[in-house]
Amino acid sequence: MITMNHYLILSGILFAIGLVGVVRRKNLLMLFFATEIMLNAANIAFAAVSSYYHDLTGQMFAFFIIAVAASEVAVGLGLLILLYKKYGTINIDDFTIMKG
Amino acid sequence: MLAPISVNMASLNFITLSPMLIAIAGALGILIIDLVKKDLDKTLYVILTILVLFIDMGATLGLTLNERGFFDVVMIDGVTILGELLIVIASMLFIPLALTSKRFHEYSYPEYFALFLFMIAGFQFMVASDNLIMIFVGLETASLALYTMIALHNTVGSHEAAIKYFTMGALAAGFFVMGAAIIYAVTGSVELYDIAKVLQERIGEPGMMVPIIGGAMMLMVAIGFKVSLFPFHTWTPDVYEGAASPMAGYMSIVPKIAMMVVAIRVLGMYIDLGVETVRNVVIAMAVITMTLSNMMALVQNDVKRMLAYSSISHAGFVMAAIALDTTKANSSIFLYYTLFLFTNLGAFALLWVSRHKDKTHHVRYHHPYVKFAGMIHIEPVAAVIMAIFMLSLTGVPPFSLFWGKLYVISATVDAGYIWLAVIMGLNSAIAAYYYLKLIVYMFLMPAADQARTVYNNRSLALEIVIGIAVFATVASIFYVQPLMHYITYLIGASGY
Amino acid sequence: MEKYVYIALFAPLVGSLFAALFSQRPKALITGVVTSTLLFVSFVASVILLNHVSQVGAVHVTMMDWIQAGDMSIPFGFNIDQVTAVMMTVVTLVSTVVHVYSNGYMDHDKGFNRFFSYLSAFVFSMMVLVMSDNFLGLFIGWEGVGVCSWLLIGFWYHKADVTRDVNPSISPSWAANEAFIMNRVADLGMLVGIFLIYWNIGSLQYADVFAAVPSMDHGMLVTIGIFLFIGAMGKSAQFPLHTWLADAMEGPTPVSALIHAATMVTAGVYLVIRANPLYSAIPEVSYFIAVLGTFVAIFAASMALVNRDLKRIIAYSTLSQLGYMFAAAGLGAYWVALFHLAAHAFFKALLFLGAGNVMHAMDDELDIFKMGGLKKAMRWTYLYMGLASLALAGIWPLAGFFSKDTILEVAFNEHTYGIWLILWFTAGLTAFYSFRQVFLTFTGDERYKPLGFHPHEVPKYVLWAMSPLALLAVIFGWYKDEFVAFITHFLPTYEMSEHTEHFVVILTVVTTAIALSGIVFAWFRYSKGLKRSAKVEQSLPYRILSNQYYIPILYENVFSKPYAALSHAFWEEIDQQVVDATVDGIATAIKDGGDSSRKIQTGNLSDYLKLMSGGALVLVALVLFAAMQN
Amino acid sequence: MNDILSVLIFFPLIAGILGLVVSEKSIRTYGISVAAVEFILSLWMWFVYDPANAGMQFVKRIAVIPDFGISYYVGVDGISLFIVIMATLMTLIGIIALSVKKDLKNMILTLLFLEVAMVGVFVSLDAVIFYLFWEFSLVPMLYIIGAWGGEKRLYAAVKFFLYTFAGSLIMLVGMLYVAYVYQSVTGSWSFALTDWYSLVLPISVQKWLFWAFFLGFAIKVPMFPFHTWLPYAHGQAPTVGSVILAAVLLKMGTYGFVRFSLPMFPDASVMYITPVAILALIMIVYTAMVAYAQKDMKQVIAYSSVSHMGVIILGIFAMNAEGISGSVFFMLSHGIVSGALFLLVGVIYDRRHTKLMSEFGGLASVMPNYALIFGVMLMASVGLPLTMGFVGEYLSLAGFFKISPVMTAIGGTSIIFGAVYMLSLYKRSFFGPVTHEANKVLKDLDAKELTALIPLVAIVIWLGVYPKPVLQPIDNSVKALVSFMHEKAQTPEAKNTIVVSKRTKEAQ
Repeated sequence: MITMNHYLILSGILFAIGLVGVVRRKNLLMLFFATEIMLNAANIAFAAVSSYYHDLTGQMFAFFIIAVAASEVAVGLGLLILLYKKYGTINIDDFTIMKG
Repeated sequence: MLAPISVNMASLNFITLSPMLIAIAGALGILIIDLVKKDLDKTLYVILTILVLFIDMGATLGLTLNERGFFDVVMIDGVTILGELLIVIASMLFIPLALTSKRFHEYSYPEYFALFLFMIAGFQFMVASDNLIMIFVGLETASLALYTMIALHNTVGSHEAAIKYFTMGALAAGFFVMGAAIIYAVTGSVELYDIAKVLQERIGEPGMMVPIIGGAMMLMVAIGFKVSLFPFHTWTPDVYEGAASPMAGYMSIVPKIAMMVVAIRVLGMYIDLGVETVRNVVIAMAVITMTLSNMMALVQNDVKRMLAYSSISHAGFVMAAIALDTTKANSSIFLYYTLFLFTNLGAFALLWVSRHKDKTHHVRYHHPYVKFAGMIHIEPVAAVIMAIFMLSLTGVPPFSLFWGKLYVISATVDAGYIWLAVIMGLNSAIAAYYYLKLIVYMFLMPAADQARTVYNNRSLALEIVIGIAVFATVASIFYVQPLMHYITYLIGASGY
Repeated sequence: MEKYVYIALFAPLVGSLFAALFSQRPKALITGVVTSTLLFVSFVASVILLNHVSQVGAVHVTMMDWIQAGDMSIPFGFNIDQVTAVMMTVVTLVSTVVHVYSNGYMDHDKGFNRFFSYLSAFVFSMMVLVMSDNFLGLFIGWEGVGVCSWLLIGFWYHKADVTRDVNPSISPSWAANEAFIMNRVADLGMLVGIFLIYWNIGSLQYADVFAAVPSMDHGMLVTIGIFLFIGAMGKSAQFPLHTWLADAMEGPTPVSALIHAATMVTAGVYLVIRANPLYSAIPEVSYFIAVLGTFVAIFAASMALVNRDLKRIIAYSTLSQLGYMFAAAGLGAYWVALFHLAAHAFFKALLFLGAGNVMHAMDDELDIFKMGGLKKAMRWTYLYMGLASLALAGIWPLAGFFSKDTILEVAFNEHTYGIWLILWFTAGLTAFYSFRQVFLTFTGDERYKPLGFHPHEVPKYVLWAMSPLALLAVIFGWYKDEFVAFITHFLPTYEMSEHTEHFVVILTVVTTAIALSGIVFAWFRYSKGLKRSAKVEQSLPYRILSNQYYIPILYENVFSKPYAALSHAFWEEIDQQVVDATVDGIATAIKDGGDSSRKIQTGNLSDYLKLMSGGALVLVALVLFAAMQN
Repeated sequence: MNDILSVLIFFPLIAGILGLVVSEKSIRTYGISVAAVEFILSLWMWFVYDPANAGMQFVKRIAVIPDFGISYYVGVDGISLFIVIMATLMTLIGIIALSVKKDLKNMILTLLFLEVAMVGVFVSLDAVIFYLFWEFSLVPMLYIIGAWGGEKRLYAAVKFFLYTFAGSLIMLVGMLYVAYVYQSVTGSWSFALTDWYSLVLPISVQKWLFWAFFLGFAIKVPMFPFHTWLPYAHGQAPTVGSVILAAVLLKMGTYGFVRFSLPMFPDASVMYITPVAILALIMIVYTAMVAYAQKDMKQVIAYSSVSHMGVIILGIFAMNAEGISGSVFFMLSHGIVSGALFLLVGVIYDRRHTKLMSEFGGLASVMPNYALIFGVMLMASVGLPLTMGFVGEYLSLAGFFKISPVMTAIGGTSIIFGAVYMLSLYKRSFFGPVTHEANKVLKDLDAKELTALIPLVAIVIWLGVYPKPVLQPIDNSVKALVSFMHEKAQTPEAKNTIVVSKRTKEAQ
């Protein structure tokens, strides 16, 4: 029998994975994926909790997150393409002009 | 078996939404105009935007206190009105800066102005709701627009800035939703007033502290990111440097105000609940932020970057007030930001005026200190104005920000945090050094070469904006009283 | 009578200011004349007051308020009683003579006008000192004479510094500063005394203070007495604050005559006499004063024995005579002290002026070894100086005899035979060194010839100017009884005991005997001319004496040099290396903090993300930890 | 009539702003005439001032930020009256003696703005307004030092600004706390001093407030060990800068002690007499010795200021009318005398462009008038009776003698050490033969310099011989202050230490 805790734990794990990804990855694309994973971790949590409370708010939140995530990807990919076209790389180590 | 949904238009109470709606409508309008007729001049769009903002401001002023609307998601209280007003005013000062004599091509896209209005709508949603969903949506709308506008400046710097800001923003968003999720899990609600109620009951339960505070901290990360608190501030200097000066100035004010409002609501809730840990964390972060960024600002060679760090430290300064969570403290926040708005925007505008297409004085920086050397001999008026802004930022009376500091420190003292007040004082003293540095360069140093070209981006619009800023900075002593009165009234009325 | 008070007081000031008007101009005889006349006026006024005091009694006038703060209220008030009257007369008389004399002496000096301005200013300050009716008023004069002496010692300020062996008082300006600073040391003591008086009695008026003395705690009186006397020691150059007086001889000779012999240096004695109610209430302090005075008497005399400098010899004798005065005052015989003060003023001034004549004749040469046989050239000066020296030696019937003899009687009368013995012996020394000087200067072979000097007597009127002093040096003593009758209206009388009366003749004989023997010895030793023996001059005692017991060098090494060294240490080591360095250190520390913390800003996004996530984790962890606590 | 103070404050401000249109070549006349008018106005204020009335006069109070109790609140009493007059006088003298060629216009306008701040500080009775002027005075000074100073001017100027700024911010926290206490006691906000005086603070609060204010004032005075900015500021500043700085700006600190610390924290003030006095003694002795070690004339006088300020501090903490009146009078005399001395150093600097004593010697022979005036000021500075310097020094020491004879004796050494460094300065640069060729042709004081200096000499003599017209109003106000402190004091030791003069007792 899968209780809510399982879902929450899963979401926690996903969040952790996402976080690790954010920290480890140098490739912008991978970074975006990592952040998406974190958002989805939240989605799972929301969905689970909302069903536990029999309350739709959580699912609503989840939908909004999905929508936002989508638009984020849109903007993000836009930027990414721009960068790739201009500088031919999407490795974040190559964007370190401004420091100090 | 869902119950049929019947929405009563009256209960929607669209009037509460009017500011955002106006902004959105304006944005759409601009896009349509662009569809209808191509290659219109930016001046048209600028003026249109200003007009829209005027209407927006009218609508904001028309709002009635303590109302809810739109499925009770939108909440109009004093903080909301103040937040929206500040956002609009700042925007109105910002947008004329597009009318430069030099051609910067981001302003030639009508989309730029549309995005701008969307962003304003987003921020207004943020401040106008106590619903985590709404806050989140507003935040993201605004941010996404902002990223794009930064990128539109279309220099190497701006691209790098955009990507940095974007990625970290995404991460912050992740933390925000996760925090929201935890809170939701604990309380089964995303409405702050509900959450407060539930927490009130459950706070005593064993082991309940962990999720409560955990959630709070997750949100804290998101807030910290937007208002740039250590250690989430790292993007700020880079993004400011990369973005166009007016945009940098704008970013140092509007997003922060919006997020401050959210912080007042969210953190205020926790502090009211007596969760001292949250307060202590906020104070700790505030202190570290202002001290550290002050120290970093000391060693900058670029005025713009210095101002970036300085605005970080100002944010920390104000953040400390949030932790106090007294009416006076909350009022002082808005007073401070109102005064800070004019001074800081003025300073950045002045940098904008002195912007070169090519980096004449430094391989990387647009505004190194040396560029301003001996300005008193070349552009005395501009030098004096800049000096006034710097002195105001330092907190030298009678210039505007002195009164802000006075109120914030006074609020801190009243709340019994003498040591914090002392730290604030010492920090202002440290800060004095780097503001002074610019004055020293401008007044006490021999003139730099090609100094003639310092002012090549001037235009009437810019001069007007700067003029307004100067007036607001110098004449502050005369309007602080009514302003403070109004702010205190609004804050008090909505019980913060 | 008031107007005479003001005339006596302000005439010198007017003269000084008048002369000051010409200070930038070349020599104008008018200044000398006017100042001298005004001083004579002042002298006449003083005499009138003296007479009035003797007939009617003391005069008291209050001119105006000076300082009023809190309960302190100090007026410019003047009180002319017997002591004051005597002092005024002496001061104005000697000053008048010196002024007239200076007209001749300073004839060729380009600072002629300036000189008279200073000199009259000095007289004014001296008058304030003696006339004031309260301690702070006295302090005004006290400081005033100090400044004037600073100005006058350093009158030839343009001379450069030289080493000690060339000129023991390094340069006029150096000597002036030494005098001023040393006096300041004493003045601090005086000031403390004044504070003590104020806070214990609540007033600085002599009348109130001395009225309060009987009712006061004895310990406090002692403290006050000591501190006031410290002040007196400075002005009267008592050991250990004596070195400045000899160096002060750098000033023009009339100045030495007036300030450093007749008037200023006796201010200390005046103070003790003035405060006699206080000092007679504290015998232990008085006894100390007497002992110190006795010591200084012989101490200074001993230095005079071997010195070769005409003026310094006289300076040391002044010192020694001041010792006598303090001894008398300390033993409670205040009028005797005052009597000797007056007598000494006359013959010592005369002596100095005579020395001035000699200097003039010898082109400012002061070494008596280079003189000799001057009596042919300058008969009158010889006479004057002989007289003065006889008076100084205390030979009947000259003034010195009466005054000094009485002091010895007093010493005997007090059963302080030690003091008596020393003073008695010193009388002999005095006689010896003063006649050693006289003979070396005026008799014997003419050692100046080979050195190419052409001595000549000074103008007649200068000699006439000196004559009053000569006269007084002779006759002043004859009026001892009148003086006593007059002064004891104010000062306590001093009666010799039966036992002393019985011995008085013997005492006189003994004293005169040693004085005469001193003269005779000097005659045999020096009248035939200078016989120097290297053996003597190499002997340790001789060298000690000729180097003033090495005290100036000692002071230089114990005070001046360490002070300078310490000052530099404070400045370079502490002020710059510690205090200021700390301030700058804090600043740099903050700056370095900035430099190191800006490293956070690597510019690399992934580092930022690491920091951000790390921060988040820290927050959560820290907070969970905090949550666990409660 | 009550607006005289407002006129005094705002006249130079307006004149300064209008001055922008005056042309460069006639600006000096403009500056002189404005300063003269201001000075005459202040004299007129003295004329109409009622010396018998010890309280505040010409009081004017206009609410500026009523919600926060901030009001434009000005007034003078005997303590501040003469400092104001001195401020206007020294500004006038400074402008007359002005010898800068570069940017003369900026200099004069800056001086006028500085005058606004100076007058404002001493007449404002509202803490915030006081603080406003206090802080604002830094800006023109920064500019004067930084723009017309010597080679290390930037360092000196910034150090001066930051050091003072840091100190005063701590003071600001203290002020805000007092206001908060006032609010929690009376329920309404107020920064008015007269309201604050009525506040009886608990000892524990007084303690830390005392130090908070102390820091602000001590740095300004400047007290050891916060004095190191002063030598730089003086060493680098142009003549007029040093004159104003020494004459007026330093007095802000000591004035602050009298105006704030004593009446507001009587118990704490009494409690901390010893530590403060020890600092003062260090100032007196230590800095006097440092002054002796200097090679630069100006530095000698700069350090001598610190040493003299030590005596002033002693006088203030004497807690009796004698001492405090004395110290206030000493503020004036030190202002006049050190101002004059800086002017004099400026004179020689204009001629030879060096201030090193080793460069001079025998000046008395070539510049007799100069030597004469310098001598007078020197004597005043070493506290010679019948000069202005003596009265203040004597009274301050006499007052503190009541507290501690021993400390006073140590402090009294200032009359010795003062003589030491001043006379050695005079000897080294004025006496002896004229060694340096360039000095043989130096010309004596010219008309401009004489017009600047002679009034000061006159004042020094006049107030030395007859200080009553000035001392009496001061004394009246001080007596009132002391008896007020006495009533307000809570601890017995404070009651005993604060001595009300007999005359006051009789009056009551």
